[in-house]
Amino acid sequence: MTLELGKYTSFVLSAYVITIVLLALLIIYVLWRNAKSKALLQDAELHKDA
Amino acid sequence: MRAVLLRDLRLAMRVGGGFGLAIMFFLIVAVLVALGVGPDVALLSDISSGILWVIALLACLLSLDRIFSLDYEDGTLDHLVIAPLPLESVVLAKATAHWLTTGLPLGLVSPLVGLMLGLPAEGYLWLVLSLALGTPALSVIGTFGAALTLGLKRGGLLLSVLILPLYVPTLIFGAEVARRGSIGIELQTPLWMLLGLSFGVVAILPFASAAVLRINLR
Amino acid sequence: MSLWEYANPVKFLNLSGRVLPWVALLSAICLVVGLIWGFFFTPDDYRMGSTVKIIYIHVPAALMAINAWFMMLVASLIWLIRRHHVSALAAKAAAPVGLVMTLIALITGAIWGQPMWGTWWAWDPRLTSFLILFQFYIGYLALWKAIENPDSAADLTSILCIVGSVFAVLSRYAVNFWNQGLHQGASLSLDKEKNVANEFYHPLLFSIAGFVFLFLVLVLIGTRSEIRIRRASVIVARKIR
Amino acid sequence: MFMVLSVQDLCIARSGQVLMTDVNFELAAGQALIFKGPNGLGKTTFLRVISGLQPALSGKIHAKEDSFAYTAHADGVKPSLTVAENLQFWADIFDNQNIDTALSAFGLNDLKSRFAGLLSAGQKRRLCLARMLISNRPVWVLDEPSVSLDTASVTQLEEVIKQHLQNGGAALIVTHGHLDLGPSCKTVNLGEYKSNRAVYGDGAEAFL
Repeated sequence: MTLELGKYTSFVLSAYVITIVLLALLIIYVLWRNAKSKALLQDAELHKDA
Repeated sequence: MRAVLLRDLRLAMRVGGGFGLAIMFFLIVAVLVALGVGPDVALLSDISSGILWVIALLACLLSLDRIFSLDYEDGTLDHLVIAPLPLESVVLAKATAHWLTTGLPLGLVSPLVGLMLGLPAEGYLWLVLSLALGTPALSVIGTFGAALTLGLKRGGLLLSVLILPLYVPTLIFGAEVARRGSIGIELQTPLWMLLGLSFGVVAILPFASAAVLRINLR
Repeated sequence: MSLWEYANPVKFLNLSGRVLPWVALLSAICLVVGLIWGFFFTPDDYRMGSTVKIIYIHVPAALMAINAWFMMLVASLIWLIRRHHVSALAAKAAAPVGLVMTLIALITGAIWGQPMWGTWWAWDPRLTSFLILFQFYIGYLALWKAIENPDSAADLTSILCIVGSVFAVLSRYAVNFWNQGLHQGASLSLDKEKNVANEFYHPLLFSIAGFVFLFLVLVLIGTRSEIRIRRASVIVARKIR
Repeated sequence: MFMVLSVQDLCIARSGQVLMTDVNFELAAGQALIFKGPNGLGKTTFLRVISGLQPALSGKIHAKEDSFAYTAHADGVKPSLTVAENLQFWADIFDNQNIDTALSAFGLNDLKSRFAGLLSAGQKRRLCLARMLISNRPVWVLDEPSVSLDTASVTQLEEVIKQHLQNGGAALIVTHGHLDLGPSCKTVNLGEYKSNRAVYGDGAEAFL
C-alpha cells in the first residue's frame, strides 16, 4: 500500500517526529541518570573500605 | 484555637498592614489590566468578572508564604505543636486569619473595582457572593501549600507552582458564578459546585496540612 | 514469600535487573509493530484523512499520562502506609515519564485538532485537562527537588500526590463544565473507550502495549538509579561520621 | 517516688544519621537532670525527641500525655506584641489565666507593656522561660536556658526551677553553664551514649 498521506502529510509527520524526539530525549535522560547513579555507587563502594 | 486566631489578627494589624495590603494589590492590578487591555468598556465589562476573580486569587497567593514562616523562624511553631490543642485547629485558625486579612476584604472591595472595570449592574451581588464563598477554599488550599514549603529556601516560588493547579477548580466555578451573574443567566450548578468544593476543602484539607506540618517539624 | 518482600531495595535491584531486558525487548517490538502497522497499513479515515494516524501516538500517550499519575498515587499510598522505599522511589522515577507523556499527548492533540478546529489551541476540555495535569507533574517534581532530607521528601510528595489527585479529578470535571467541548471529538473519543472501526483498532492495541511497556522499562531503570543514588549517599554518610 | 518519666534504650537519629543509642534513665518528681556533652552530639535532638517534637528511632518514652514544656534556643517571642500580650497568648493556649505570677517570678512586671521587640536578649530569654510557669506542666525540658542571662537572672532561674522541683515538678536541662539546683539534681554525660553502630529500622538501613 503506497504511502499517500494527502494534504495532512505535514501534520501527521510533524506529530510523529515530535513524539519520537521527545521519547528519545526521555530515554536518553533516563539512561544518562542510570549511568551516573552507577558511577556514584561504584565510587561510594570503593571508598567504603578505604 | 481562638487565641491563635486573635493573635494572628492582631499581628496582621500591627505588622502586615492588615488587609490594606491585599486591597492595594487588588486595586493596582485591576488598573494595570485596564491599562493593558485598553479603555474599551464593552470589552472590559465582558471579561471583568473573570479578571476580578483571577486578581483575587493572585492576591491570596501572594500572602500565603507568611502564614507559617514567621512562627517557624522564631520557634513559636514548635511550642504550638506541644500545646494541648490539636495541630489541625492551629492550621484552621491560621487559614481563617489569612482569609480574614485577604479573602474577605477583597470580596467587600470588589464592587468598587468592578465599577472601574465596567462590571454589569447585576453582576455585583454575585461577584461578592462568589468571592466570599470561594476565597475560604483558596485560603485553606494556600495554607496546605504554605505548610508544604515550610523551611525551604525559595519556598515562595515553589508555593505558587504547587498551589496554582490546586486552585483551578475553585477558580473555574467561582469565576463562572460571577460571569453568569453578570449576564444574568441561571447559575445554580456552578454555585452549588463552588459551595460543595469550599466546604469539602475547608473540612478535609486541614488534616493533610497538619500532617505535613508534623513531617516538616520533624 | 509475599510480594512485599521485593520492597527491599537490594532484592528489587536484583529482580529488576533480570526482568529489565525482557520488558525492553517487548516494548520495542510492540512499539515498532504498532506504529509501523498503524502508519503504513491502515486506510485514511473518510472524514479526517490521514490525520487519523496520529491516534497511534496520541491515545497511548494520553492513556499513559493519566495512568502514570495513578501509579504514582498508588506508590505514594504504599509508601505512606507500609513505608517501603522502593515504592516512593518508583513514584519519583515515574514522574518525569508521566510528564513527557502528558507533553506528547498535548502536542499531538493540538496538531491533530488543528485541521478540524482551524486553530492550534482551541481550549478543548480534554486537552485543557492535560495541560492542568502537566502542571501537577511540574509541581510534584519541583517539590521532590526542593527537599533535601530524602525521607521527608518522600512523605511530602506522597501527600501532595494524594491531594493533587483529588484536585486533578475535580479539575477534570470543572474543565468539562467550563467548556462543553468546542468541537465534538473526532470519530474516535480520546478517552479510554475506543469506538473505532477495527482495522484501526488492532494496531492501536499494539502501540498502547508498546507505550505501557516503555513506561515500565523507564520506571524500572529510573527506580534502580534512585536506589543506587540513595545507597551511595547512605554509604558516604555512614562512613564520614 | 512517683516516676514522672522513664526512658528505655532510646535511639536518636537526625536526618538519617544515628546519633545516640541505648539511652536509659528515669526521672522522679522533684528531681532534675543536667545533661552535658560535646557540641554536635545531638543534645537538642535528644530533647526534641523526649518532648515529643520528633519521633525516636526506637526505644520507649513513658510519660503522661501532655506533660512536657519545652524551651528551645529560639525564644518564640513575637516582637510586635507586648510582653503581657505574648504571655497572655500562651496563657489562653494553656488555659491558665494568671500571668502575673510568671511575670513577677522573672521580674518582668515593669516591662509588661513594652513591645517584645524592644527587649534585650536576656529579657527575651526570661519571657520565654516565663512561659514554662504558665504552661504548668510537670516536666520542664530546657535547652540552654541560661544563655544570654546575666548572673542575677541566672540565680532567679535557679530559684524558679528549685521552686518547681519542690512542688513536685521535674526538669531536664541541657546547659554548658553551671546551674546549682541543690541536692536533687544529678548530672548526666550524654557523651557515653554516642552511637557506634547502625540501628536496624532507620530509613537508610534498608539500603545497605
